[in-house]
Amino acid sequence: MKMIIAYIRPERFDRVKEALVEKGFFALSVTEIRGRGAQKGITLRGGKVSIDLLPKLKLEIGVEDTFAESVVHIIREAAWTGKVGDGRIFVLPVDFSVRVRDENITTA
Amino acid sequence: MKMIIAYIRPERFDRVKEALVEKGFFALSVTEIRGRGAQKGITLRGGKVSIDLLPKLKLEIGVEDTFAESVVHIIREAAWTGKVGDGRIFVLPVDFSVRVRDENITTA
Amino acid sequence: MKMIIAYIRPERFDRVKEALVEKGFFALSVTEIRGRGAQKGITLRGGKVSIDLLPKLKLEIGVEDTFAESVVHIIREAAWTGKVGDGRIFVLPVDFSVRVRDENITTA
Amino acid sequence: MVLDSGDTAFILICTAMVVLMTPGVGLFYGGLVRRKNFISMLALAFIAFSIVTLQWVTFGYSLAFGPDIAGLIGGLDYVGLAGVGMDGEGIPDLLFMVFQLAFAGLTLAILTSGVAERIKLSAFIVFGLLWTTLVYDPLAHWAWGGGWAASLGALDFAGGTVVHISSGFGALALALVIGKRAGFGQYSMEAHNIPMTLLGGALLWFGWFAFNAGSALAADGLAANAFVVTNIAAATGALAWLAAAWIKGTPASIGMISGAIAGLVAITPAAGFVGPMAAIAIGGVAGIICYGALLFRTNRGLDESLDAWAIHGVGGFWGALATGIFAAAAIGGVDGLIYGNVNQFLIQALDAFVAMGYAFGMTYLIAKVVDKVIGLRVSEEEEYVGLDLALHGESATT
Amino acid sequence: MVLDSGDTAFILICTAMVVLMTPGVGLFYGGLVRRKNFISMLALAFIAFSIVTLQWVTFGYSLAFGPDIAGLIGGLDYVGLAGVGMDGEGIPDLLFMVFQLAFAGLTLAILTSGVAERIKLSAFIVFGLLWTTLVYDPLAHWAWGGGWAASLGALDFAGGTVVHISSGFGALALALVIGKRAGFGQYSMEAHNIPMTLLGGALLWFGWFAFNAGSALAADGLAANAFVVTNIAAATGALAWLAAAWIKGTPASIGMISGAIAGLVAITPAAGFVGPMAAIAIGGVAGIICYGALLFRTNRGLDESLDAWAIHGVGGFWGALATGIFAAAAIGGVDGLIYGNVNQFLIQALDAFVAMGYAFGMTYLIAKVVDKVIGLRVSEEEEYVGLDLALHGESATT
Amino acid sequence: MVLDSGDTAFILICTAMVVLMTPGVGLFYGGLVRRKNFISMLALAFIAFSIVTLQWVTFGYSLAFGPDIAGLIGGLDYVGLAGVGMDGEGIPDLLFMVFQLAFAGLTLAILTSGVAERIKLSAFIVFGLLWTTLVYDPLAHWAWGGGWAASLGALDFAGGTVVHISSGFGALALALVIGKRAGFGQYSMEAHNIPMTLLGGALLWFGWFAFNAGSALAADGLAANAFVVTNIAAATGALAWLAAAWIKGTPASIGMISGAIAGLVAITPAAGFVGPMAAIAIGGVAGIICYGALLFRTNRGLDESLDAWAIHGVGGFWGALATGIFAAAAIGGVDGLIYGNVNQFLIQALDAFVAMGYAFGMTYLIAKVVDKVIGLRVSEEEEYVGLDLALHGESATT
Ligand SMILES: Nc1ncnc2c1ncn2[C@@H]1O[C@H](COP(=O)(O)OP(=O)(O)O)[C@@H](O)[C@H]1O
Ligand SMILES: Nc1ncnc2c1ncn2[C@@H]1O[C@H](COP(=O)(O)OP(=O)(O)O)[C@@H](O)[C@H]1O
Ligand SMILES: Nc1ncnc2c1ncn2[C@@H]1O[C@H](COP(=O)(O)OP(=O)(O)O)[C@@H](O)[C@H]1O
Repeated sequence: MKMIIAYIRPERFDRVKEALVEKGFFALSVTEIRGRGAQKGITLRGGKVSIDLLPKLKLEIGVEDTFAESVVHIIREAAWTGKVGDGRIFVLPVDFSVRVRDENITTA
Repeated sequence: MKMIIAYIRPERFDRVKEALVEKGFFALSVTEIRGRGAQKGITLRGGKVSIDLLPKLKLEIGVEDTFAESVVHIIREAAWTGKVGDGRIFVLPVDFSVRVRDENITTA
Repeated sequence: MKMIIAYIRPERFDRVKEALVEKGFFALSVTEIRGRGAQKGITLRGGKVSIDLLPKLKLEIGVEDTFAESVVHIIREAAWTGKVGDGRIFVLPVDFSVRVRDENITTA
Repeated sequence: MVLDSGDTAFILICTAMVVLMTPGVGLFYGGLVRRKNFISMLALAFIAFSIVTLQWVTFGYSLAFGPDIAGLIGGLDYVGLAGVGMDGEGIPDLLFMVFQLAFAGLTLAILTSGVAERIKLSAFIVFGLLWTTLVYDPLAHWAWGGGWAASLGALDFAGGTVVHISSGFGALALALVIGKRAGFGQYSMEAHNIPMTLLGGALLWFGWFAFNAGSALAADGLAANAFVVTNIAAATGALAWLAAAWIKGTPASIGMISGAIAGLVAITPAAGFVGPMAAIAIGGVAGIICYGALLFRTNRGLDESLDAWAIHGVGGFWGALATGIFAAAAIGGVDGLIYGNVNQFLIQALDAFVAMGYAFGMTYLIAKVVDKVIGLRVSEEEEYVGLDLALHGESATT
Repeated sequence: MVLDSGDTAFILICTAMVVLMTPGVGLFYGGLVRRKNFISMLALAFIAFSIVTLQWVTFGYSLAFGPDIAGLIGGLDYVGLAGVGMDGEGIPDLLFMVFQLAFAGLTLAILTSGVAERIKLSAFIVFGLLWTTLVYDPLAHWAWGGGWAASLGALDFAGGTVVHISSGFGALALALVIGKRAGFGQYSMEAHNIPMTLLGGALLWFGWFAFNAGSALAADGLAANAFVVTNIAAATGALAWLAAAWIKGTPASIGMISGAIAGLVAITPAAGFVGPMAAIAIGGVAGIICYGALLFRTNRGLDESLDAWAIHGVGGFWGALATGIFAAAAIGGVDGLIYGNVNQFLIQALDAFVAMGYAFGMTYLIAKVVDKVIGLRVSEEEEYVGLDLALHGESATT
Repeated sequence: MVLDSGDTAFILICTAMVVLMTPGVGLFYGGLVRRKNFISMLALAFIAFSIVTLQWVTFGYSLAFGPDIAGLIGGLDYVGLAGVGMDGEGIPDLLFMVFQLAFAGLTLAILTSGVAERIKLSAFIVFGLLWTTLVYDPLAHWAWGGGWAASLGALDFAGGTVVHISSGFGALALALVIGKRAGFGQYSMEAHNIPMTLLGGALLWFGWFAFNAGSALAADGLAANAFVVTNIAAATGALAWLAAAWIKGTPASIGMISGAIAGLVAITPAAGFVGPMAAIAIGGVAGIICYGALLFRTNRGLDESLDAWAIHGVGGFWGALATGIFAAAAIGGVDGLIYGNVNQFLIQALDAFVAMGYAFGMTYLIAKVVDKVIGLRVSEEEEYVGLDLALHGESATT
């Protein structure tokens, strides 16, 4: 199993969510975070004001190994604006995962 | 070492915390998140209203490899209600971990 | 690639951020969490009041493998006060990571 | 039949201040519930006030203040505000009408304590219209509209029985009919936004000056006395509850503000009859016994969720008795127990008992009927999700 | 030339209450925008009030209430408040001046709806000074300072045209000039803090009593009538919008409070001319048509962001007409359409049309000029980051 | 000895509005501290008001307004409010008493600025009772109770020395005794909820009308003048501070509202003595110098945490002098410096200096004694956790 961690623009969240649902990926967890990428945030009025942490959303999606790449692809497409601040997606390995309710253990 | 990531019902948090303490697991980090599982949230009044993201708590607990399964077990037991929305637990591998204070590096 | 997850004191955040920037590490994501370490939080007035969850900040920094140790080192140094509650840093393996904007895939 | 501009100015502003108490209750309650029901509590307050406004100007005022019928209810002479005009004695009749309207609206808002986080909006509207008609209007008539209590000589300066006993014991009955919140007693349901509760409390304290002093219906020495004792009882109530909670553990700010409200409730029937030093006693005792009532309520596992019973019900009851104890002829023309007038104390007790019994019983009945016919309570899922999202389609904060 | 202490007391307090409406608008709007512009909306309200204060006491009051010039504007006799003193008829002249100041300040604050989340602070200050001088002051003069509308017999008790049509249609013009918010229509821009909007709404409801009843300029029966109809229209408006939204889907609290404001707006010009039962009609219709206007606005993809146009503009227009429909000589000395006075209705319609046209056109012009000269709008990055951080260097909450 | 219903109505409402300022200060301060001490700041405000209420009605009022003893303090004739009744000249004696009570309570609340986020609740209660008795009551007596300052002809219309110099310099002394917050200067301690600070500021602005205009003790032309100049000074102060901060960097909303408060403070002693144009000068200068004082304070590394000194202390001092500069006989019967009356200016300066010295010195003494005997400050751990959890067992928001 993989844990996909995606940092995206908040205003793209609805679009990403719909794109995922369309392809049958329902489960996800969302956290409000603040962050910056390699660009060090945004600089305003010729450098007089610099905002280094902007609000972003962090999505966490645990998926079977085989789906990881396609989920990443879906997110990237829906989250893309082409401007600085679009975010980044990380895929982490998962040892195993269990559902609390039905005790149905999935190992991968 | 393992990082245990558990998404649970907020109202079960106290119970989970106590169960962990009872077995000697004190350390944990908690984040407020919103999420949905494979059930796509809750549908009200015959489908007229659908709430797709519900508040959940995310617990993160870093433990020695040998304790991972028992921590998962403890959480699952204490978080269980048997109804949709009970949550899910993921176990991720950790390369290494350090305590900021005492510089005591644990590798696993 | 590695995902560095650091739980630190909120009041040390600015210092940590600066230290990272100084060494050229700009990208990071921050989440407000509550947590406790092995010490079970803080006990006041001779045990009459015990506060078990204190606000902390969680930093997430995705870095190339080769930088992981030095980032950990930087954080630890800047976050250190020597008192209970300084926090802990975990380093998790990352399978791969993509930037949403430029589709430049980094695998490690 | 001549207007006094000073008195009119006073009651005009007082009315606006009492109206502000209703969103004040909404904030007070809204801070105490879980975040997912914050909007719901605020909306219930606004809706309570709005439906009572329409009920009152169409026929409620007439039921309360129309010509007395058998000491029980007012006649329909003022339906549609017929004959309620711009002139009056001291203040315009229309102004007296709207001042009283503000009381009626507030009372229904207080009652939402008993059904917090679980009532259906439609059911609340139906229930609210029935309740204000069948409980509030008669009680207002008894005390102030020339009903039996007034004839008997029962004293209720600003609404100890009419507003507080009625809403407090009504909330208890309502809570019993609707049942506990899912999960009550199993996990903690902490106040989610205490500063909002304190802000709501501040607006209540502010409005209460108008509530009590305005009940003099004139800007005079009696109003000043009511103002002063109101403030003293609030302050003493706050400190008494705080101290009691501190002795038992922690001086929580929720206790402090609850104590202030308890003091305000208790002084309400007495404000035009007792002096400043009596107010210290009334407020202080109110802080203690309402705190005790709250502990009793939680120990018994009763989910009268936001303690309208403990604070308004018990505090109002104590206030009614205290009026009979501390009344001083030098202030309001009537002596109480401490000046040897046992009779007044007995009248007060009788009045309070009847109000309590009537409010509790009738509320129980109305609630049962509404529950049978359309159902008081939201579905399990709606309650779990929270009324903000489930009913209003909104989230308090994003 | 003798002061009445009751009337003076009344208007003193009323003025303070109307002043409180300006931060009330700030809270109302601040809750509706995204978190990153919360402080901005509040600050704009304070700044609007502050700059209008200085404009008004230096020359604005004189433009509005100085000796009439050709029915169009006031002369400069009262510049620097020369001759505006501590005495007066009924109330001190200075008090009348500051009561009117509070109206002028509030009006500019309402207008920020049209430029929410995207206006430059410097541009707002320049625009605001021009707007209050070129739009508000003449309109106030026409209606209340002896201008042509007053001469014609147009009725505007408390500012239906002067305050609400002007700010509502002004906001629309402003929104057209400044353009849509980045991302408008592409992703949802939900209200980030609805309880603050409801609290703001509560303060507005509270202050509106002073706004309308105070416009009687005396604590008398007319003030009481204005007070009563104000409350009725607010309650009916709230319930009407709530019901309409419920039928179409969900009874959102934002709709409820918007309906209350719509009712308050619509009753504003009528408050001293119509009775309680007419107020039910005026408020109810206002709730429905302003809700319709909002739906129309969103369907058309117009970003008049916080609906000053739908609520204040359309509600004010309806109120002006409604005054001509429901006015009763028994209350304010003038009959309206339902009592056979077609003429009054036509005068009201004319007055409303002219005010609408003038406010819209002149606002458009001023906005265009300011936009050309210094630019109305922040940069794309500043808008993305949010005005709180970008302009004020602050975050609403940490 | 006859009551005026208009004046009585006015002061009744004014008193309620001044009472509301105390939670207003709580909100203002509560928004400025870190989240973990939000409840603490609000609770301190309520507790300050409650303990002063009890102190005032038992003996404080008598110390301030009892028969003069040597120009220094009032006699004990009014202990327990003996002889303070429902009648009076113009307004009831009881009403004057409670109006003054509201001032006393507010003053102690302002003082919490100096000990924010680190004071023990028990110590605050003890300190507060001593402070109001030993600092506030004498100062009130000197200025308004027939003490030496009044005899000398010092002018303090609504409390520039009594309320603001005393609390501002008191806060400074207190801050020096209790010491800096842990971590002060090492990491930023940003305001955690600026909208609450702005809301608190709005309530202060609102209440200040009552504070200053009510100090006329009648609803007359003088009250109207006080009202007008109060508003002007607030607006000018807000704009001046905003402009100054803008020039130096960023027009933060905290600066804007601080400027408004600075203007309000400075106009307080002058409100019944100066006219509108002088108010522009007084408010504008207040905005600038209080901003300067704040910069000075932070540069010096002083942790007078929420700037009661910079705003109330320095603003109050400037106001006292400004009264001596701008007073116009046409308004309050006394001329100031600009009308050639050097003497009045010197009296004002003397009065301000003595008040400053006495407040600072005596506060320092009381704070030292309380610190020695029971300790002013919470433990290091309690401070780290925050007073909300550590003392009250509560969290502001969940
Ligand atoms: N290496 C990283 N580690 C952790 N978070 C990251 C990393 N890179 C990007 N992010 C997250 O993704 C967000 C957007 O990143 P990016 O598009 O690179 O931002 P920017 O254009 O502002 O530099 C950041 O705000 C941050 O939250
Ligand atoms: N595959 C997953 N990836 C990320 N988060 C998940 C996943 N599955 C479940 N969760 C988290 O656990 C919570 C509860 O999940 P579950 O019990 O499956 O919910 P539901 O019954 O509502 O479908 C979700 O709200 C979400 O936060
Ligand atoms: N094993 C762990 N798993 C998850 N989070 C941890 C762990 N250990 C520490 N933390 C996080 O780091 C913070 C500080 O830890 P530590 O310094 O050990 O705290 P304390 O001194 O309070 O015990 C905790 O509040 C928690 O958020």
